[in-house]
Amino acid sequence: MTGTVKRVPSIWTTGSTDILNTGTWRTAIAVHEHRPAPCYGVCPVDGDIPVWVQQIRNEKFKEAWQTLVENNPIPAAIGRTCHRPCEGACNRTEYDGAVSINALEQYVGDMAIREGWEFPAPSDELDQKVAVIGGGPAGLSCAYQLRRKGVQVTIFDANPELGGVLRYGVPEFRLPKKMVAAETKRIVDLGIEVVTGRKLTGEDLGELDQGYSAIFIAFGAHEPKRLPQFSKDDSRVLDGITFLRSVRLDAPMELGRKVLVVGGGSVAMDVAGSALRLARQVEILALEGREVMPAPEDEIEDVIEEGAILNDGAMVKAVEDLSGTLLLHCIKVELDQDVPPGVIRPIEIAGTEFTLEADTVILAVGQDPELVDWEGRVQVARGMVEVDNDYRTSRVGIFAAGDVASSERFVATAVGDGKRAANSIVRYLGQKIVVEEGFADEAKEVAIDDINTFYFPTQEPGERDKVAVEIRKFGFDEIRLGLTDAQAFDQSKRCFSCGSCIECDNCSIFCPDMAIIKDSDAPLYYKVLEQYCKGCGCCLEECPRGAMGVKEETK
Amino acid sequence: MGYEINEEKVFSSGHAACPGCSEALAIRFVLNTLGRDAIAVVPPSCIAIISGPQPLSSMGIPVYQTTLEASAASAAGIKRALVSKGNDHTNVVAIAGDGGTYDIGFQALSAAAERNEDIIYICLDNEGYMNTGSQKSSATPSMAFTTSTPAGKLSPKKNVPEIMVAHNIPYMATATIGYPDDLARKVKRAMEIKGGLRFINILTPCLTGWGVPDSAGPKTSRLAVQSGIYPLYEVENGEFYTLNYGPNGLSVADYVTTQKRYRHLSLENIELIQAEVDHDWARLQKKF
Amino acid sequence: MKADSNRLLLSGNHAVSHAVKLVNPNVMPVYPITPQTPILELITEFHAAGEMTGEIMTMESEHSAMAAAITASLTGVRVFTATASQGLLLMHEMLHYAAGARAPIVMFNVNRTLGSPWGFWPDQTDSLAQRDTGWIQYYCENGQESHDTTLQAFRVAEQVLLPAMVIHEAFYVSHSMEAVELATQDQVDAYLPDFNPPHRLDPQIGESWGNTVSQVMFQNHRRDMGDAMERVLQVAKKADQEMKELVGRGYGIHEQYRCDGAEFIIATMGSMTGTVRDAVDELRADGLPVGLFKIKLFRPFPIADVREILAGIPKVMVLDRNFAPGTGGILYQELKAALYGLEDAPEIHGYLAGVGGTNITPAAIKEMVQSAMGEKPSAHSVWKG
Amino acid sequence: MLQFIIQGRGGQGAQLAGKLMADMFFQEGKDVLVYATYGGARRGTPVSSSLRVDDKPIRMRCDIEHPDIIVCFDPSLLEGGTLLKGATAQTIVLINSSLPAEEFAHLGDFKVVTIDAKTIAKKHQLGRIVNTTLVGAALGLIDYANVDLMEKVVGETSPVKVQNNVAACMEGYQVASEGSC
Repeated sequence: MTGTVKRVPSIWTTGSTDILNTGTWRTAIAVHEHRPAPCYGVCPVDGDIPVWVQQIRNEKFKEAWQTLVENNPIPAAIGRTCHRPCEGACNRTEYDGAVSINALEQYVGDMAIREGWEFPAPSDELDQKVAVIGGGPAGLSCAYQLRRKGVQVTIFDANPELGGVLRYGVPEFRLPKKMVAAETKRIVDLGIEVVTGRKLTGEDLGELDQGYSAIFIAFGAHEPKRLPQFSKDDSRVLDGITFLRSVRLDAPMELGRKVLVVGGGSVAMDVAGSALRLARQVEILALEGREVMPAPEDEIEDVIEEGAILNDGAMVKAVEDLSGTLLLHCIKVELDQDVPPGVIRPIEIAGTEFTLEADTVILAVGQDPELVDWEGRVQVARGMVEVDNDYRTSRVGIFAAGDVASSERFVATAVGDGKRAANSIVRYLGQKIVVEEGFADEAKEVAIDDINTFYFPTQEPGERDKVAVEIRKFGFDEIRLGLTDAQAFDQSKRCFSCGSCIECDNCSIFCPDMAIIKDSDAPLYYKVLEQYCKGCGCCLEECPRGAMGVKEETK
Repeated sequence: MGYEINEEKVFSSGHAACPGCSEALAIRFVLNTLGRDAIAVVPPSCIAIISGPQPLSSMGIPVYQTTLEASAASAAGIKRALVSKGNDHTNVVAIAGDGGTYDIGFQALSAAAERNEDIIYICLDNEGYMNTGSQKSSATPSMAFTTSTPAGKLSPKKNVPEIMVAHNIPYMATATIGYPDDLARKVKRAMEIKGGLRFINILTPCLTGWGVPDSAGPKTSRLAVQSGIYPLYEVENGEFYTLNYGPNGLSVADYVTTQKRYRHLSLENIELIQAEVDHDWARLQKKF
Repeated sequence: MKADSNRLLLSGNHAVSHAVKLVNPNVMPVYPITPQTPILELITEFHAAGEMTGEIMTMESEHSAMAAAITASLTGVRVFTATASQGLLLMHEMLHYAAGARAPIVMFNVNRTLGSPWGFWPDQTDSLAQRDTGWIQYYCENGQESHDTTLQAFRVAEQVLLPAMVIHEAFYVSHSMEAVELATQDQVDAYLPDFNPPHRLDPQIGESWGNTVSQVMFQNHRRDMGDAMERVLQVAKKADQEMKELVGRGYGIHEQYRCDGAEFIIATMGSMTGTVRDAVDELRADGLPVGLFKIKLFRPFPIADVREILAGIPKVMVLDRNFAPGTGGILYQELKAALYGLEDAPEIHGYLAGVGGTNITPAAIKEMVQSAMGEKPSAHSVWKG
Repeated sequence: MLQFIIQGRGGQGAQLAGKLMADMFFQEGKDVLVYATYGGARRGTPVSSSLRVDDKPIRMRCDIEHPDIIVCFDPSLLEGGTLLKGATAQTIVLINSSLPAEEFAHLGDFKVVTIDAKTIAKKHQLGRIVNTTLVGAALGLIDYANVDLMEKVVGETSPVKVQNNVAACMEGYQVASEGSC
């Protein structure tokens, strides 16, 4: 019993465990990640949808618009006309119904028009000039992307006004002209030279070569496909896009009492919808069954609501002229599943023959580009200008995209192609382009299993309200009302924000080691304290939206 | 989006809990809600280890480590001493495991409740003696495997929350880590209600003892709630019941199949547990 | 029942209650057990009458009483509790804890037989079985000594930060009424300064107690406890001396009664001491050189003093009112161990006298002395009485 | 030293009698030590009080082997019990009984005195509470001198019927000191 006598017992605590390095226990560390959402993966314009939807949720509408127009300068138009692959891919689809992304896009696009938001002028002015042939979705998109990087752009268009299919194809009840006008004007206002009413052909190339460093061909596809069963010269047989154009120009073509629309795509539905407003009776004959018709389901639904009769999974075998009306001999078909992609091969089902009678038949079975003048100047294949992955044609300095170069005939696809072609052109022009940050190649798309659905109670999906069918049938006013503010907010809240941190703090709250702290300087809002992180993965598991990953550590 | 939790940084990093430990999470929410004007008592348990190796403490407030059976009495002793010194503001909290609460510490707890000692008693319920390597406690549920019930426990879990309610204490609540805002709110509520024993039973899945991944603590605790096994509710003065989160359609099977401690169960076993859970829930529901 | 204001006819237990009232501890966890109960009853009466202001905690067990006592003490306040027999045994775990926590609790224990079987009688085995718990132990002879020693215990415990147990026996002391001179409030206030330990459970300080320690830390802590226990010998002597100066009564940590020229010393502790005094007087009257060595402070055991006092004494007879099966009388064993290796160590007779409360009269003690004088001691305890 | 053993049955007030007498001697300035059996005592079972009185400090902590006076509240206690175990020829045995002392001669060689305390207590409306009467009688037997103090202490100690108790005590004292027992 010797040693120093301690008046005070030795074992009261003297400090905190926070000096200890418990992070040494781990084998892997959680990291915050911005991961691609499935909607992004399928978006024709590569839009990082969760980002702008979150901006809506945060009521930062202008920021949402700015995010949108990074990739798509015409959200009011695309917000009405997109074929919406995003909603098909949405992780919420299987859970309780997809987020109405398209309606949200429209909401922001309409707001931008209403508020008069403008694009900022390019920060640099470059010397190079680019000629854009065609002022439709692809041309507008490309021109916009080039111009905002400072390139000098001239758009040539055969029509009196810009907009292409948006202006002359899509009917008013889907896309009011004033929206197209507003959005095209905003693009032009960036300082783009516009030459309308001039249809450029291959012969003009020499002239263009003189004045422009590069040429972008995007004049679309306007040559209607025909069906051999129908006579070319029969005035009772119309083509869809010509019909739609006439309606758009307020000089609709004459229709009989009974109209039969042939086709199963968006154009066919637009034709049917327009015809319904002009004729007594409209029937549709589509080769595909309803489930696989190329037209979006809601567009089909619209026309059926309005009184069109759909004959799906059937084709015309022969046409009989009943002096006045046409009698179509039809048969039910199945589509051969055993064909290469892009090929459609119907198989007739014996004994299912039937007939349809029509005063007017409108064929809406697709269009081809008019390339007669271009063949020999640029390589043409399968009826389209041939381009490589960078939208380069066979001739140096000439690029092409949109319907003229693609079989994917969606307006949104054209906008995306236009954007990507612009990037390619800028590279060609030797400019260092600032391409928006994409995702690393190894970034794994967020799947539903990565979503912690606990944090997302099921909700009714919700969509744009529609004008009552009794009313809308009698005019060309827009069928779908845009989302109200409340609807838009509710809808934005439904977004899982797959792969995008929204600073919910869950990672920090659920860390038993308090190893995740909020840090406004960190690129993804949080800092993981390596001294303490034991690598348990609670943050990852409790991240509602798959915005975290694991980094293996070797020691 | 996000939880509304007002945390004061009281619980420190660098503690010795297993990666992902549910108890550490619970302690975080408890201490960080209580704030610095508090004194804690902990009995031998994982909590005692988590609170730190001498001479360091993770808990930020004075902690006294008592014996396994004495938490409530020890906490009461502190509170009374503070009162004798004229201190009526410092919160005294006992933080014990289920072994130290449901089993060996129950006598002291029941007596402290009877005396209505002005303390907060937190039971971190991981349904067994997990610090000693997973043995059965009276909080272990029916048929669960522990190293002392290798064939599965033959009796149901003791219903200590309801026993505490029967003491007519001012506040009893069940909580769990998967609902941290609810948990923090209940601690806050317990603080507001002064002048008697306030008891909060916090389900804290033991990752090792239950056989779930390190990241699954919060999720497992939510499954317990959603399957009706562990409803979250609170009772004031022994009679006013409020349901916070009850079953939402998940079944016992959804819960047990994620845990290794139940992997020996047959379908019939699961049905028996389901019947027990349904019965208990029906009985509890009448009280709301 | 007053002769004068401070001299009362009191039971030994009530003499203790009066001492506690004068100390007015902050916290008093209590639990009844015969024959301790009158201590707590009178304290609660004082409290109900407003004469004491601390917190009374009516616990559900002695174990919880001690649990509460420890934590209360660690907040830096005075704590008192009392128990007996089985109650003390139920506390056993917490006794170690209290000492380990360096909590200067003062507890009164009334010695009573341990079950099984059931009995109510004086027997020191209960407290002696706690001799290794790290508590200071005082054994008292009568109510007056219990009253005064209770006061001393607070002073000593707080100076060394170890808990102190003051002990008297059932029945002969606990329930015997006799004259007790109470200390005055002024005396007690002067004797017990404010207790303000620098380390305590206090959010303002933030220190914790009781975390897991390494082997070396544990050893150091035990060594510190040992050092503190060692200091008790001097601190207790001083506290006793100071009390003597202040109130005129002192006991020492041990006492030699008529040991001058003694060739035969009777060693004992507790209530037996009084009876031995009469026997010694009678033996001396008979011309026999017999003295009494009373052990009052049993923990720490005053080994050095024992060796000094008993060196050269031919015979020592130890009377143990306690029994440890397998070794016998506990004081006997302790004394033998203390004297081991002493060159002129006495022969030691160990008698188990009064175990279970059997009656040991002066006459019986005289007989034992006479028989011990004529025979060689056995190596074991011998049953008497 | 004067040693008393007072025995009654639980509820008869034998323990209080011991304390009462102790207090009286204490207030006189004597040294006293009194204790009672305890623990298992229930109403009806024998309980006793042991009292030592001396002019010098009492140190002994053991049972009274040879009492000077035994106060027996009830003759039934004499049968088969240990009450008379330590009685000697000098021991006065005071028995509460309406029978004459000779009836108890067979118990042994000591001084038996009887008093009909039951009748006295009844007379003073004390029912079966005989302890104050017996205290008076015991003190009368030893010619206790301080009668005023006896009155005072009995008066102070009696929980109820103070005057009745004082009167009964005085009567007991009277009867005993006059040798009429």
